[in-house]
Amino acid sequence: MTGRFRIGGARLMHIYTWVLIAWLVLPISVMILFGFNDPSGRYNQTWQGFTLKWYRDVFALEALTDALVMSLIIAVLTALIAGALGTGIGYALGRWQFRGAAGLNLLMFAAISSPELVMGSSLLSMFVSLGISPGPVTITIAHVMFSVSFVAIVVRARVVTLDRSLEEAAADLGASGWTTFWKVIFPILLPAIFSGVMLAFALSIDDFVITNFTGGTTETFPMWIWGATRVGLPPQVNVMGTMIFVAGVLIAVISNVRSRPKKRVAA
Amino acid sequence: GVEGKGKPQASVAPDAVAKFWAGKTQKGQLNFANWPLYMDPKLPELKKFTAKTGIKVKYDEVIQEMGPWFAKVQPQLSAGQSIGYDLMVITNSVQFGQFRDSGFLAPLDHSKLPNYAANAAKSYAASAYDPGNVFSIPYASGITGIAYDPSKIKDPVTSLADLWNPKYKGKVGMFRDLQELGNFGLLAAGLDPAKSDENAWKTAAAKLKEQKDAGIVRNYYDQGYVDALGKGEVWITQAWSGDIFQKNVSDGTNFKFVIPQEGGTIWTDNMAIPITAENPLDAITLMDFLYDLENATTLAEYINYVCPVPGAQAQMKKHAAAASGEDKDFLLSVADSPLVFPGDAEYKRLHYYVNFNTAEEKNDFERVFQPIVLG
Amino acid sequence: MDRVKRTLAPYLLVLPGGLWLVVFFAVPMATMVSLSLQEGDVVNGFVFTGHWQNYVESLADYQTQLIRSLVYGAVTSFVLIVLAFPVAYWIAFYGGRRKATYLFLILLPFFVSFVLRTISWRMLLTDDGVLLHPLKEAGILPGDFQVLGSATAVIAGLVYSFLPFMVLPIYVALERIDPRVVEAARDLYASPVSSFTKVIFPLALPGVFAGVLMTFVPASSDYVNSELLGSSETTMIGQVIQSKFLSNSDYPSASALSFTLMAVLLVGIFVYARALGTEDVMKVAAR
Amino acid sequence: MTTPPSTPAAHPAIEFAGVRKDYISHGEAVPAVKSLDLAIGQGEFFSLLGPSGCGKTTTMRMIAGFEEPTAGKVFLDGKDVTGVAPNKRDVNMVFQSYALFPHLTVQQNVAFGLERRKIAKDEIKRRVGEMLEIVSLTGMERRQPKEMSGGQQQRVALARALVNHPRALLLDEPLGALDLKLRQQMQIELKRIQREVGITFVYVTHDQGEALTMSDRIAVMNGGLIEQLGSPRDIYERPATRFVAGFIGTSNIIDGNVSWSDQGYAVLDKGPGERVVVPVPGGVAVGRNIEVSIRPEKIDLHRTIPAEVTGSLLSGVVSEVVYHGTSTNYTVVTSAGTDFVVFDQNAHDAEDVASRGERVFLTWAPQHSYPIGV
Amino acid sequence: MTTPPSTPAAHPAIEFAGVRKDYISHGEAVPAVKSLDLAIGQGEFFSLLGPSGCGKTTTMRMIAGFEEPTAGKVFLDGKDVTGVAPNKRDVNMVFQSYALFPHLTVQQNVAFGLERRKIAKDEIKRRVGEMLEIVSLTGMERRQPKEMSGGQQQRVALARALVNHPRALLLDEPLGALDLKLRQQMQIELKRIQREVGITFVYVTHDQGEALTMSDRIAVMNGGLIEQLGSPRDIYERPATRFVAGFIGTSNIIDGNVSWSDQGYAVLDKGPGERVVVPVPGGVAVGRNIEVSIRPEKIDLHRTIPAEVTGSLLSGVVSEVVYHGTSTNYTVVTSAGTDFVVFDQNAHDAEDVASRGERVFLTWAPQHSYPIGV
Ligand SMILES: Nc1ncnc2c1ncn2[C@@H]1O[C@H](COP(=O)(O)OP(=O)(O)OP(=O)(O)O)[C@@H](O)[C@H]1O
Ligand SMILES: Nc1ncnc2c1ncn2[C@@H]1O[C@H](COP(=O)(O)OP(=O)(O)OP(=O)(O)O)[C@@H](O)[C@H]1O
Ligand SMILES: NCCCCNCCCN
Ligand SMILES: [Mg+2]
Ligand SMILES: [Mg+2]
Repeated sequence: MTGRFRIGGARLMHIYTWVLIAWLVLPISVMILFGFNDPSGRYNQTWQGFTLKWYRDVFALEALTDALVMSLIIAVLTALIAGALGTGIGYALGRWQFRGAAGLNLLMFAAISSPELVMGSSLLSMFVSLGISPGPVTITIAHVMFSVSFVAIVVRARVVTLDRSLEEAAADLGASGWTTFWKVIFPILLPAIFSGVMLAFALSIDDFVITNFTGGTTETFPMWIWGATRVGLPPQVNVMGTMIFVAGVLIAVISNVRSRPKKRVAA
Repeated sequence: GVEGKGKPQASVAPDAVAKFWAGKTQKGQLNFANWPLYMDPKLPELKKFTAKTGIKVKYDEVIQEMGPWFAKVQPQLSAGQSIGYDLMVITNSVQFGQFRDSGFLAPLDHSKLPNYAANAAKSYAASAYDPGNVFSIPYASGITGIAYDPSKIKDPVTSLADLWNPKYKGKVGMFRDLQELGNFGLLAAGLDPAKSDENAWKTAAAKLKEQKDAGIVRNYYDQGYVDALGKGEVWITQAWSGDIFQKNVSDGTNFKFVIPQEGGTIWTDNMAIPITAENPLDAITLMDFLYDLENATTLAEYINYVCPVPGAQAQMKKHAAAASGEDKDFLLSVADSPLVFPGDAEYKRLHYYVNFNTAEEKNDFERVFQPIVLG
Repeated sequence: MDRVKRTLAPYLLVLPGGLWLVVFFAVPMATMVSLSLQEGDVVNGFVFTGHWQNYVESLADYQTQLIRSLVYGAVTSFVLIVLAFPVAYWIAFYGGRRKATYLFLILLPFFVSFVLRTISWRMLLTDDGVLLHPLKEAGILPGDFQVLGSATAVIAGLVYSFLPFMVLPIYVALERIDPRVVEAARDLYASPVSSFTKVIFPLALPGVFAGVLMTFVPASSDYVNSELLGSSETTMIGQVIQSKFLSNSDYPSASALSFTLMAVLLVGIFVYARALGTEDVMKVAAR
Repeated sequence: MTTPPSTPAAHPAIEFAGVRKDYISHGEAVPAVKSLDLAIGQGEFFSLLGPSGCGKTTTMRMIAGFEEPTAGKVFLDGKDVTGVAPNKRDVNMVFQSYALFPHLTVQQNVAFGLERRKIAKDEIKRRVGEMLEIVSLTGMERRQPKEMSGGQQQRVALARALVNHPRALLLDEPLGALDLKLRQQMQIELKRIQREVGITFVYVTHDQGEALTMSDRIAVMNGGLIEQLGSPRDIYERPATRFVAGFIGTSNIIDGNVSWSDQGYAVLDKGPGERVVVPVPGGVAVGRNIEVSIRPEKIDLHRTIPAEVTGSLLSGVVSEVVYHGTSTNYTVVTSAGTDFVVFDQNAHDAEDVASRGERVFLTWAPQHSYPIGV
Repeated sequence: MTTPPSTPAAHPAIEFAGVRKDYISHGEAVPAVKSLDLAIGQGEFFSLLGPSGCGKTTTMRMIAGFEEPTAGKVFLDGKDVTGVAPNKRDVNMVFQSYALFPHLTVQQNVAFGLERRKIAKDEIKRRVGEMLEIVSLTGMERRQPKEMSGGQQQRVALARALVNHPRALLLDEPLGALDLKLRQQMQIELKRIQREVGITFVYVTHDQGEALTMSDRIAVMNGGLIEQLGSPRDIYERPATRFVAGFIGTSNIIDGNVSWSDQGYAVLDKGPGERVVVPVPGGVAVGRNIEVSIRPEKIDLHRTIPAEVTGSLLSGVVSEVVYHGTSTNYTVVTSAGTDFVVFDQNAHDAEDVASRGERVFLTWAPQHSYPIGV
């Protein structure tokens, strides 16, 4: 498309895009800014002066730190378990046509499109009916449940584009089925699996609704914030939020830079 | 002291106490679930406790409202699993009965509570919700009244009618807790909560509905009302007595708390040990520690809630005498505060919670008021 | 032997994950349905009595909230289409080498906890907050001016929360349009406006549909936004369900409402998918 | 060619007058078309041929109006169309990938242009029906593009353009996406349709064979300039430059100093008895170095030295013999040092004339030596 | 051919004995290869040619071991390999899309097969180095496949297979993904490499030109059967069936009743003075209907009736003249009723022999009439 086929002006849309991005970033910048605020009382509400003390004391609030650690542990476990289970599903669905595949696809579609609220509450119903006590384990179970489909979809998308002749080529060159999988298929799928695992991690660490239902008294980072907001968030929350934000952005940027293909060398 | 009336508490089996406490040992640590704004954030009493007993306390302000707290821990308790807390502060509301009747509370071994026996106001033992303090001893009592921001509301606030004042449309806060909400509806309708029946509830609900439909209510709050008041979202709100005091101290605000002419309610928050607690002995040790005269005094000085230890008033005055300047004035004002040591005049204006004799009654009550909050 | 291994392989691979989904997704749904037909209370326990009045009663009490939620969800999706389309369009057709960067910027909010960014909004917009307080002090706004507490505030929050979910699918659909198709339209005497209405927009429709699918369900069933940004006038069904489960321990009627919500949304999706050809939706949604 | 003639019928369908086009890339002007003066006649099948990046597409897009010339003017039917938007130009384009509207049926695709021009419904229906008949797609009106084969899609693209009766049809590598077989079929189809509707076709291809077989005239472009403009036969047999000679088909090119020149002929001496005879109508100075191009099919290959040679003669050794069915191709390393390719049509004798390693003699008539740029 | 001979040296590289292959599709057996008896010699460049779906790939995959025959046996180097897994067969395959391992470098790709066979590191290094030199990729060891051009990738695929010194190399349309120019380059490369390493190549292509130019022998398959097996020249000049005649290159086919037959020749009478003369070494009964195939390049085209005709003569009207550069193609509608295509190499005279609509005469020598199936 050249510049002349615009609707109402590309420039206008360009400006608009930036306005929208600014809107999206606004609360984030507020969050970051108020991590440097020096409020006098319990409420980090109005700007009262610059300080770095919250960065020094990030981990001073034991309960908040515990909640963050809890979130991280659950997210790592979720990422690993959902990564493994989702890879299995994704690979099988992408690689073979088998009886039950359609049902499984439907189940995954349902799990992805169900309201979180309903998933959380139904899990709670079940735990209550079975007398299973909510806690870190049930949170992890729930997180794996809602993220496994995402991992599966990411992996499947890669598997279907996998050239089937690669497997044959490996066999042709003397590789057994097992060797073919570990030497050829797995390394090729690895980036997709990694994306899936990162996605599961992100979904888990951010989840509030389902955790709220399945967590009992276990406090994760979002849950602690939800509770604390009633009486004012301590600036440490902003600092931790900023740290998670920066870490997320860094990971995204780095993996993006790494996956960018090197320039193709002409013949 | 706080009294209540109603059916006597179903007694526990005589050997229950012995059975529960048999073989329990101190672990040197305990997890304490409390409400926000219920202790000096520097936790001086707990530090003192740790220094004295070597027991470390993990203190979490995780209780915002009774309903959610009960709902949160209920599945764990009924599964017989630890909720992660050894000590919790629960109000004498509907949920207290649910905790009690579900068998979720550990029976207290009063032999381990000598300070309590020595210093607590005697009337507590006669409470309707836990006669004989079988499962709980008070942490503090408090008054539900009206708080407002005098910088926004110039007319003096004296009556419940102010919560219905269309002038404050969209700036009025009410409690989400059905008991609290229902009580004010009843009081506004000129009815006594403690003596109310279903008809009374319906009248009250209609009154509350009117308030809501007129767009007067900004929202129904749990402990978050303090934040809403601070942010100017509400100018006038149902409130708990000590919170406003603490808020003013910590944030330099100047909010006012009043007990309305029509009366307010009085309630008691109680320390109880969940039946599945892992460190009950440590917990009961802290319970008793807080009944030490000095500790009870400093706690009351900070939180400004009704102190269950009558002797604290004198102790506070002693503290005042030892202090000087602003501190002295401050301590004196607390010692004389009717909100901390209410006199008969106050008690006359205070009402007790609605009392439910059966689960159905409680359900009916909820069905009447719940649609107001959620609607 | 090899052949047996080969036919079994997919089942073995699918088994753990599939089982997980069945046990922790499908079974709970069934449990919930069962619970919704029970009677009793937390203290004395619930028993299955086929008590379908749970549905009748909770719907009678909360139909306003249910309808309100669907309306908020629909409005949110609609506003999202209007807001997201130009952005997606600009990135797809003019983003050039920076497409990825722009998309990344659009996704930035996801790197901040959902709860935290909603709270940040509340903090920004609150009646005496950083934005309004100075304006009120300066007398530019009346003292009782407020943004929060209104339906607008809640929908704005929902729009904010789900904006990337609308931008991305529309972008993907637009990105797939062969620019030559647009040139072809111009070549065939279409004005800029009619090449948009006759070619670009119709071709972006699958993306718009996918966007609606991805935003309508979570927006209608959200409770965080209305809890933090709304008032008693904006209560959504999610808050009701949440309260019934997590404040009142009224599991049967909470389950009934939950299931009703799910059913309404499913029927909605189904009708919607039918209306535009199921294939397309599945395809777009499966991406 | 700067002022177009004034009588309407005499107008060329398309005219470029001193056109130049620079693209701006990273702030720098990249010349895509350097200088273009060109008139394409009414009803002509005109091809643009040239290597990738030579400016063919750019030229085409300036006709359609997707790009504006940096300098110079474009005329359609005698009217200056500089600055006129594409939708207001009476030419239509057939895109390489067809660019069919994927959301519309065949009927709707073909009707698109007519609808934009607010033609009556009935009339549209009639014209679309007619057009679909011409491209043999009657009965497929309600199909979607994705339900059709490549060849069928191409015909829809053609119909969609032709139905508007444009002054000219622009086709930018319309067969580029097809496989060989389909491509050949479509070439025949295209030619047939052009004959039938009789409008100007401007055709871009990078396939020389395609250009040679289909065009009335060909412009060979290189680096933004036209290197040669002429009939297919002109271009093939009388390439104006070495570039054209090398680009169109296979050429043997040999150079050398003129050792003798008279009566319109020059001779390059290539060792004992070997020589290249070249017609030089304008004459050429002895001693001058000239390049000569000889097409492989013009050369005769002999196993023994021919008794009487009227034209050129070179000897060499066969290094490669490739059987192609209709012909056999020999690569001969000549004593003169250059590799010669010789095509021998397998016309009468089924056996090879020579085999690998054999010594052979190459002869060709004087008129088949074509001196480049003399 | 059912029992392979026993002395090792005498073994064909690959042998099919009574092989049949059915695929099961929706519960029904679909025959892909119906009956195959075939021996491919050591060091041969053997091509399988045929229309899409004729069973080429299936045949290939049975050699590699990706499919097992439904009936019959496959021998590699004299050994029955039925039931032997692909990784245990001493043949290697070059896939159409190359199937290079995208996560491995060139070095690692080429070493893959050797590593599987637990060859010593040093040895692997040496052999990979050698192989890369043969395919001219020295210096590119550390590149990833995606950093290479199509042609380079193809050479990696070749090296990866060849480095294992397989008994035979199977190439299934290895050039299918390349554009024309690259394809032609790679044909030459492939042929060079095969000459250099000297192992058996089994080559699948659907491009007849490719098969004709590269192969030692060609099997033309159709519908799961071999229609003809022979050298490129055999197949082109002496097609065994009408199918082969039509499939390989262009053929003019005419049929008629034998009106005269003697001394190994038959004549089909085609109207006053017109006739087709056909060599029939075995004789043929007068009155019998036979089909005759004539290659377009064998036919001479005359504007006037030739004085003396020793072979066939037909007259007709030119319906199409297409200039191709090296040749001009004429389509002639004969009085006998069939369309004839005639290729006239533009060898000596640059002008067309005839133009559209002109009446012409076609002649060809008796030996260029090829009777099909007689
Ligand atoms: N939009 C553009 N911006 C900058 N340079 C361009 C642009 N379009 C084309 N060019 C450059 O202009 C020159 C001519 O391009 P053009 O597309 O006309 O070539 P072409 O002859 O059509 O080539 P091909 O056969 O590869 O299609 C090339 O060098 C190309 O790189
Ligand atoms: N896996 C399969 N299942 C069922 N039928 C198959 C299968 N593979 C091939 N066939 C069928 O077997 C026949 C031969 O297929 P094959 O792939 O060998 O053809 P081919 O000659 O390689 O064709 P092409 O030139 O198109 O590659 C075809 O009719 C094809 O449809
Ligand atoms: N900030 C402490 C407030 C304690 C309130 N608890 C009593 C709630 C009565 N419903
Ligand atoms: Mg081009
Ligand atoms: Mg094949």
